[in-house]
Amino acid sequence: MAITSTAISERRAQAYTPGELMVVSAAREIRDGEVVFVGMRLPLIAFVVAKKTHAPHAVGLFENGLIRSTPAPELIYTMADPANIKNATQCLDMLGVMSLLQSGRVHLGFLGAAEVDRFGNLNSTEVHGTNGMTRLPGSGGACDIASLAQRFVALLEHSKERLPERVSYVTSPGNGDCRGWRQRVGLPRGGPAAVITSKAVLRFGDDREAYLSSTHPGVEVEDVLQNTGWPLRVSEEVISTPEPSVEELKAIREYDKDGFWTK
Amino acid sequence: MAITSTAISERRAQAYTPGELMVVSAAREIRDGEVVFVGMRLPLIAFVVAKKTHAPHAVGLFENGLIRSTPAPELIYTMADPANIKNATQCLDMLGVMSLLQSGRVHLGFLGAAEVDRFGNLNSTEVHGTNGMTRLPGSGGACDIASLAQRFVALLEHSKERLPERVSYVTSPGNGDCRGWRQRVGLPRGGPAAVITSKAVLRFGDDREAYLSSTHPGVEVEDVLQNTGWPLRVSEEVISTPEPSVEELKAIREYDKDGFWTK
Amino acid sequence: MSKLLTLRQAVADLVPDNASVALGLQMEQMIPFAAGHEIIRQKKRGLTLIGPISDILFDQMIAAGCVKQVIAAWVGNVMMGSAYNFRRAAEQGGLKVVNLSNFTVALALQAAAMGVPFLPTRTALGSDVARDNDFFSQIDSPFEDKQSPGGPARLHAVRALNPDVTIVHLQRADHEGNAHCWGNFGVMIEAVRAAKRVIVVAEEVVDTEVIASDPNRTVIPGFLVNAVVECRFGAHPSPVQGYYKRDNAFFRQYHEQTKSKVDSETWLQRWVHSVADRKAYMNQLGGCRVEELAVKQHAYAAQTDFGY
Amino acid sequence: MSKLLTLRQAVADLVPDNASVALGLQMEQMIPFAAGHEIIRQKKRGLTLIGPISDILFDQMIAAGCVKQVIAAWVGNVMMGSAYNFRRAAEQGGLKVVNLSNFTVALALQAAAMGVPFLPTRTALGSDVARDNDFFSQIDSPFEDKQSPGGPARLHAVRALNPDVTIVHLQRADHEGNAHCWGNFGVMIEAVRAAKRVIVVAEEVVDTEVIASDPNRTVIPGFLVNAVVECRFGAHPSPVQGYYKRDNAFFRQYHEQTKSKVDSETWLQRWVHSVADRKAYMNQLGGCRVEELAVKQHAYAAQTDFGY
Repeated sequence: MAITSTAISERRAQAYTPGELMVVSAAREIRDGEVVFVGMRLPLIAFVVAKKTHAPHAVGLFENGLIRSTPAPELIYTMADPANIKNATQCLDMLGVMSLLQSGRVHLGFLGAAEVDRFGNLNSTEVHGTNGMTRLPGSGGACDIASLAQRFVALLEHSKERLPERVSYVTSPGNGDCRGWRQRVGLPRGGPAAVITSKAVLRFGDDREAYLSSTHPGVEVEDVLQNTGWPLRVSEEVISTPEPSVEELKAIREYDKDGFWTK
Repeated sequence: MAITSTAISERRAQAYTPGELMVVSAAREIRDGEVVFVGMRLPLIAFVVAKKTHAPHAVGLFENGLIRSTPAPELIYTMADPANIKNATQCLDMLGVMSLLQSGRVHLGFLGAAEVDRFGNLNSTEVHGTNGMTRLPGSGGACDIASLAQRFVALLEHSKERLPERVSYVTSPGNGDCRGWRQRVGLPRGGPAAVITSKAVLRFGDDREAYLSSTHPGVEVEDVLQNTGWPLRVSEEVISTPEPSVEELKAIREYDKDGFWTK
Repeated sequence: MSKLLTLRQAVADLVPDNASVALGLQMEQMIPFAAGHEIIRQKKRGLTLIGPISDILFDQMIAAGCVKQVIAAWVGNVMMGSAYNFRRAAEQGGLKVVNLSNFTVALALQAAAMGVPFLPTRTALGSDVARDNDFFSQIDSPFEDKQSPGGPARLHAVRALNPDVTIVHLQRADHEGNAHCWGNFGVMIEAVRAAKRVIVVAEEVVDTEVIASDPNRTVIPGFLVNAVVECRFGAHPSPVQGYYKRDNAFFRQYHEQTKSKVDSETWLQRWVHSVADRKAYMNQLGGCRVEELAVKQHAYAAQTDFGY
Repeated sequence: MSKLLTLRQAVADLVPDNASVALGLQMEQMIPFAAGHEIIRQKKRGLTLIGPISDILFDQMIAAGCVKQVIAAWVGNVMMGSAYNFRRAAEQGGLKVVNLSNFTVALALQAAAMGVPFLPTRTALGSDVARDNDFFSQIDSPFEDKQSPGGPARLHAVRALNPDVTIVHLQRADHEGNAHCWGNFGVMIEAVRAAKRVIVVAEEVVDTEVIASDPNRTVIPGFLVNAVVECRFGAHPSPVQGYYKRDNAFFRQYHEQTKSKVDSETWLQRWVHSVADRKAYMNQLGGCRVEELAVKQHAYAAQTDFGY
């Protein structure tokens, strides 16, 4: 990441939206040549941005059964949009791509979530709060990606409600409640590498607990701490999240012309 | 079978080879509309003959992953011959057709074997005789067909050596050693329906032991008994194997023009 | 043996009350909306819906009162987020929801397709998806697992799931049900093999020779199919590769127009109950919209020779 | 990133002595004879061969002394019966044979492809195939099996099998290894996903656009492939749909010409050692024979539109 952020700071960008920063931050988690399980919504764009900038050899897997080694030529709203299928590398079935995931061939997976907790566990099924139960759409492939990818990255809005100390339902297993938890329950590998929020990027220490790694430009550390549902540890080297480069913003805006996902 | 053999006797055929009689006898085991796991060698032709005569709606499954609802238009030597693939109903993979077999969708499977025993167990792996071990090609899909089809039919040359009381290696499970054996070992269904030899057709009683059901035209019961490796029971209604009809012979000979399989 | 039926006949014959119905199996593509709407019009009750993600069709069938239970990984509006009728029904307890993940939906159907009582997987270990869920059971591998020095691998067994009916929408089929499909398959092939009965809804019913010309494009062999229905635009607003695009505006409008129970009933009245069939639905959508969704640039697959 | 290599380079780089090599995976079609012959010429030793049926290629590699072990369902000459070198080696004890059935070869590879230590099946229960065979273990289903009132279903667990190298012959690939194949697939797709390394041998290396024009025809994504080799007629005498027929006479002649060890050595000398590569092999076969095997009647797949 160090090299990338140096390169980026030289070509500092103009104004950008919080969504654009999240997409760019997600895109930068993709290393060139990696196999990425893309997931719905913002990651659909993050994959395109990565392909068009620093990771031209990344390969995208989509849970509907699609593999792409070129970015979709135009904006897609779902992974099965015709533009994502035409000229795909391979169209197969869900078991095919899930087999590649389960056998360890996927380096990185992206996930959205309604809640993310102190140990990087994700909830996208049901939130039990003071107003009773709120039903969410459910796992989709999130549980599978969190269980089986070599690492995963979560994206969500930053608020105290969405970052509780403990999620009310573990849809997608993170680090459980301690180091060694994943191995104990039988998960073969993986775990959370980062949580990209609308205010900050959290990463995970050797003890598998989240810590504040960077705050987005203009966001104070105190703001992040007050809007997190547990006493969030702060890295001694906390930095400002690198801003989008001109090139990255161009990739986003050429693609998401009306800002559907990133406005 | 009763209706079919009446129909056949009206159009009694001219001379035919033992191979032709075996193919026709195998073909007649296929009922119209059935799903048949075809297997290598003679059954390749039996399926074609059945399709062209009494079972036009039979569907053939081939272990390489092929499904055909029309007979191959010309002689094939293996199930993957281009003529068997062109205009097939479906070309898929082995797991696909084996899944159909395992889930009980296959009515009938055909098998060759080096040895068949008193309870319809088959050996096509290795024969342990007085001259040591003779290595044969192996199961192929035979073990799977015998395990999983609703019923199976075996074809082989009739001799004392090839019809021992107990096969020296159970490649393909028949009735084991008694009624109830298949259920006890966990096989979900099935078992042998007939053994078509070069001299006779054996079938299986309620106790799951083979008995002589019909002898081929010109073959004495005594001849069959002397060439069988155990005291073979004889049906009270033992009949002469119905001869090939003109139509059936025509179907064979139009197809296997040089008698490669049936001479 | 032609199996051609109208959609009305196929649903009447093959989808009884209380059936478990798998549909929406190719994920966001080729969702059998026309078939789902016919089920709503025929007032089927007590259904169990099975599918990985559904993308608003489940929500419509729930809104219409057809559904007792959902076995799925995700129910919502992929582009827009939540689906309100599903959410209401689940929160108020009127709907039983069995939560699976995409992979475990696929494995449950594949186990049934393969004729085994379960398939093993490493997914969902430690998650609440598997907790108190009778699709899951923890087992150990009977083989030493060399990758984990800690002993035998711990696994989830995922129980087989046989739908009573699987409904598939795809590009073309012949009158016996032999069917071509292209694009992503999702869990469609497993769901067809796992099902007791299969309805194939095709954009076009074509000559058997067309299907037979490319047996590798065939995803369903006719002998597994009970009914074949020709239904142009039957997957709208979801896309059918080579036939029409995704109608994104329709998904957005559905999201906006179904926030309350009353609004959802109005929506159903307009788009389902008051249209007799898919033709009437398309008329209501309007020629202009239909034209907009049509293929603008053809992209034909490279030539493939099955000759010899 | 082009992965184009000559067959010589690919075998030298990717098939070390003592490797386990899966090949002949599409059954009687598209057997990678050219690759097998190159392995023989390079005098690889101690190999474990993996494949469902092999149809004389395993016999040739055994005759040449490359092979320590065979994991297969069937080894012989499909059209003619026994293969003599396999038989001799197995009978005289020089070759270890692990007997599987076709289905269990497929399940072992599929388990590896899926990343689980085993897959369950109902096949081979009560057979000697499973006896004293460490690919099999008896297990009970953890779920009640409603089909058998006698209690939980008894099953075989079939152990995962990861080949070191999988070698596939098929119709066309691009330089990155994205590959089209048509005809029957056998266990090829599982074997590719299960393998540590993959060699794709294609009749034609084509532009990426050709492969990308039909992603449903793609059976191997390039990121799983280590080497791409262009080799016309590389599967002879087995057939390649759309390229050449099966050379039945060649299989018959092999059967007649390899009954003894000495005869087999003569055969190998003639068809393998004394030809430098596939081109020389084809020259020896002769233009007349090659012409005879060529496609006589083209049969193109129906048009398929990926446009939108």
